[in-house]
Amino acid sequence: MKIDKSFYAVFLSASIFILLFVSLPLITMLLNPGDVSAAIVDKEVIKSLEVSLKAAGMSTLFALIFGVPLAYIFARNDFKGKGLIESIIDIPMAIPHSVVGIMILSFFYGSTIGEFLTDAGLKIVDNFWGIVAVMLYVGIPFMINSARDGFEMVDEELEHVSRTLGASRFKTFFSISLPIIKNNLVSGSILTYARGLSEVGAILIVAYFPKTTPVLIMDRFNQFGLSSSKPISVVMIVVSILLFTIFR
Amino acid sequence: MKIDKSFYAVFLSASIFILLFVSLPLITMLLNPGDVSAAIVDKEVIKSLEVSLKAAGMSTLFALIFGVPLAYIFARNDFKGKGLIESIIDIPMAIPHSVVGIMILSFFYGSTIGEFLTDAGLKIVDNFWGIVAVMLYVGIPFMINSARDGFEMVDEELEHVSRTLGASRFKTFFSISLPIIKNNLVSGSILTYARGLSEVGAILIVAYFPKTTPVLIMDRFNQFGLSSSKPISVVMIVVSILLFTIFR
Amino acid sequence: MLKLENVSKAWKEFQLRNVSFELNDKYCVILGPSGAGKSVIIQCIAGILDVDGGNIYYDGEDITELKPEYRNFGYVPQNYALFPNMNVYKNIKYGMTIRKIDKITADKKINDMAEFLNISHILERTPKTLSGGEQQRVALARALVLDPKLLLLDEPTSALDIHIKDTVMDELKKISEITPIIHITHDFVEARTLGENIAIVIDGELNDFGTKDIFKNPKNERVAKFLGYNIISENNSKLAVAPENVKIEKADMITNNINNNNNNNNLDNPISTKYGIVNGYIDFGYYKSVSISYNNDNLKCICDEDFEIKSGDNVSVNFENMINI
Amino acid sequence: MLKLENVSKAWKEFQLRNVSFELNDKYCVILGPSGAGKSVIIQCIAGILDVDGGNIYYDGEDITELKPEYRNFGYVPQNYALFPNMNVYKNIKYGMTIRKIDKITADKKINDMAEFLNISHILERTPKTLSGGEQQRVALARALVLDPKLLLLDEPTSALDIHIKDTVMDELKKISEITPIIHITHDFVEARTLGENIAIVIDGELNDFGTKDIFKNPKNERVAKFLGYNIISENNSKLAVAPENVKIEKADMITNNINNNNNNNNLDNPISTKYGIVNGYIDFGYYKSVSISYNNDNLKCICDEDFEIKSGDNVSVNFENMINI
Repeated sequence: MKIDKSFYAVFLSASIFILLFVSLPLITMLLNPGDVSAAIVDKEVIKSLEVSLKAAGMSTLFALIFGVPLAYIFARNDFKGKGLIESIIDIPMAIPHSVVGIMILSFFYGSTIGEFLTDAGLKIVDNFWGIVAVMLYVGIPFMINSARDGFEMVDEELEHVSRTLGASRFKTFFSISLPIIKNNLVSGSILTYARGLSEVGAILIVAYFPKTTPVLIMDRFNQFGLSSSKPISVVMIVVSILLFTIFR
Repeated sequence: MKIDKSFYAVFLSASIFILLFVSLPLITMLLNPGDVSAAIVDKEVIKSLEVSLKAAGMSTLFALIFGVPLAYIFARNDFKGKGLIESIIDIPMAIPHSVVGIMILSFFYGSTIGEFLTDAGLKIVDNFWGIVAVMLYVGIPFMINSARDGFEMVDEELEHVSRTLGASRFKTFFSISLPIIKNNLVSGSILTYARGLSEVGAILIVAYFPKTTPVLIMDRFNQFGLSSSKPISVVMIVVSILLFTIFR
Repeated sequence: MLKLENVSKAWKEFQLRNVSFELNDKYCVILGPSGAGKSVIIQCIAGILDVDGGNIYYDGEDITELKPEYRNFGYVPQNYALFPNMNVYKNIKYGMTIRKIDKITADKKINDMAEFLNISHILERTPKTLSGGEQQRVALARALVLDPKLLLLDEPTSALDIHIKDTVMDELKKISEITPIIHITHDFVEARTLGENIAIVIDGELNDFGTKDIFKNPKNERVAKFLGYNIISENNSKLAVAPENVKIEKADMITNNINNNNNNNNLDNPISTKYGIVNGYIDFGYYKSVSISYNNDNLKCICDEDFEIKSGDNVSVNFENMINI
Repeated sequence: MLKLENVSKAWKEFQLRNVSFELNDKYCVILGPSGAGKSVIIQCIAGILDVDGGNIYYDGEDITELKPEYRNFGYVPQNYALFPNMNVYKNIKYGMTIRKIDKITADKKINDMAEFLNISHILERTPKTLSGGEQQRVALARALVLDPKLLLLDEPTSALDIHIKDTVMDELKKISEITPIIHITHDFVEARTLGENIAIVIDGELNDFGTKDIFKNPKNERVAKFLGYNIISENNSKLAVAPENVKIEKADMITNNINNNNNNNNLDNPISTKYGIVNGYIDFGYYKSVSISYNNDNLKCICDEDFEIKSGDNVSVNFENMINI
């Protein structure tokens, strides 16, 4: 289209404003990181990073195993109540993080099923698996939505042809459907992982210990103020951005 | 396709597991809400809801005004570094919530621009506008991505024809492009609003006061334990789900 | 060979009702307008769709309940559906990999088939780099290496460039000498060129079944309409006339008479000369298709390329070879 | 009226090079294969695309830099681009709303135009409920109510059902009596039926410009190929022969001679009878298009519907009306 100066002037101004709003805090942070060298040898920081990365990885794995089949059912089947079930899956995105924590805690300490699970040895309070549960809860919608979008774009005829060529449903799913949506699975995993890694509110309630890095940052901020939490934050930013960049 | 029992057995099991995982904590909560009637007359609760809803609304409005033009530029233009800028916009989703808080705080109290803004009267610490800033920061990617997806699906020929019929670029944008992506704007707004409303970690750091409901829930949990935070959580769940349902 | 008995199926907006026919191993074309349910028939035969009622037999055996993976019917959908995550070689090998056929046998089969279909040079390419015609050959090869009992083709030329259609049809004819083919299409040209048996399906029902002659002798009004015949009501009976059997001549000389209703009526009946007015025409190069207003109806007729005509012209109309329907 | 002078534009994968022509107010068809850059030309004329070089004049005035909203050229894209957020009435009114034309005048214009294009009954409907033909009329109405200086049509019939093409073409002809039309298409039939001026654009270049006669007399090899002519090399010169000018006859009687190379050579040269082998054919109903192997080349020829032929047949080949290119 013809370049129209006033149109672009207005649109560019708004765009530049929002870009600065998002990037300036990040740039400021990276330019004044504080004593990062001390942070990266701080044992508590290292331990917290280990917990964070492992728990987020575990929750992403669970999301893949349990979320992808549901995504496939959403993409391939129409049934009564499908809309309702799809909204239920989106609920974790709508509920405040502290409420998610309260809900998970209440479930394990206030329902028959929850108490049964606790008695069976599934401890969540101040436990690694509590962190995983929270991360899975807040991250699962991202995985399911990504995978569903992927499956919806896979031409069903590919699956039909695969079957006429002699492949069972399972074989077709693993040889055709899954490999084709590889990119969606990767981006769903990144989103789920990032969502888990970034969570603070619900984790503060369910499992303050073992401390994840975001919890540790919160902790240091409360105890020692801004300057002592900045270096760890910078480490965390670098880790997050690296993970994002590598997997994209 | 032919029904294949073992295939569906496996897929349904996984799906049911994840559905129960998401819905059981919610159901448990709603079935054992505690003393909700006391919570809904609690002045602190009412005040916090007011703060939460208003701040989330304000941040959504800003996201619309400043995010939609950028989304339009993303959808209609190809330029060098577009991929990089698109990733920058996604960064708020990747960074842990407590780090977001630290970043925003550091920006206002550690950069020239930030100090200039503070001197100019833009206070954020323990201030309503601090909450809005945090909510906008964490919510903006949702608005931009929704709007961009919408604009990308609008046939450019519609805009071309509008111009040959005598409409300027501005007129075309407001009469054709925007109305057509109405649904994307609504869903982008819902996501941005929900993301803002649910934030805890960053708000705890930037603006503990005035307390938003999620912060109040956290507060009550820390001071009085699970049972006293449950009723407020139930109120918050109902509010969140109602907002989601009404606007969908 | 293949026999459908009262097959019914409701699927999305399509409704198939009591379709029965039996095929021998001639080249069989199922012809019908878009949306007639042709794809539903072929997917029921392939086993991809469950039938709601009726039975499908192959060589006398009831295969209605058999899963598609046990039927060994080759299926080539309209868009060819090549697996985008595999190169051409692996696409063709897919069925043999599942059957755990050893590499040497598989390689030999693939190479023979690739040579037969002239795709040896593209075995390493990925599907998205192929032209439509190449994609089709790969899809055919993928089905044929399994020696299917039957090859099911869904609109095989609709995604192809017009220039290669004749080559493709010729290839399909050759393949039909190895494997029986059921080919669905909405295209009369394909049906005429390839069909030894032709089934006409309209609105989910089988309307006619036979050889090419069914084009010359439409069985009922529906078929006649679908085949582009003009339907004329005369003396309480309905007649079908093919466009090439409507003969027109310019009637400039009698224009004045036509415009004068009295005279027109006088002229029209006794000496049975009929008149019409040209609505428009399409110049196809080798012939013109002219649309004529005649007795409040719209007639199509075919005339010579050189026949000079324009909208609004008056023409005399004569019918040859009228068929009672 | 409209004049393009050395217009060049690179846009996505298309490259337009130094296109110049001048139009009078006859029905003008720009004909070319898909991907030739035809849409780029029309979008440059509409002002939607900026030209990289060259100038566009309208009635002597240089409009190269004029924004599209000030040109008042009607533009109807291939998919009609009706505004989905407005009903038909509001779609047609859009341009008048922008021009702030009062409601009474606007209503009258819309009603007149709706009657002319036979869409009065659908004014309250939304675009997505309309058939392709209805959508097209609405798009035409939307452009025409503004009394455009020029109407630009991008492949106007490509999205339409074959059965209504003749009616549509007739309507376009009528519209061209009110408003000059530039119509781009890849379809020879449309160009033949409608074009008073025809421009042939191949690979972003103007290859020929003139009346219908350019079909009978291709200017160069590129045009001849595009128009489907057979290109034959003989005595170091290239000749173009239209498919209908390749005459074939069955040569069963001399098959043995042909298979015998010695005799064949003897036969071939002295008495100048030429032979070919049938590769395949398409039966179009009114005629057959036959593809023949001849001197390692592939010839297309057109023959009678009744001419019985099959792949592998030997035929004698004769050329009429050969054109030097």
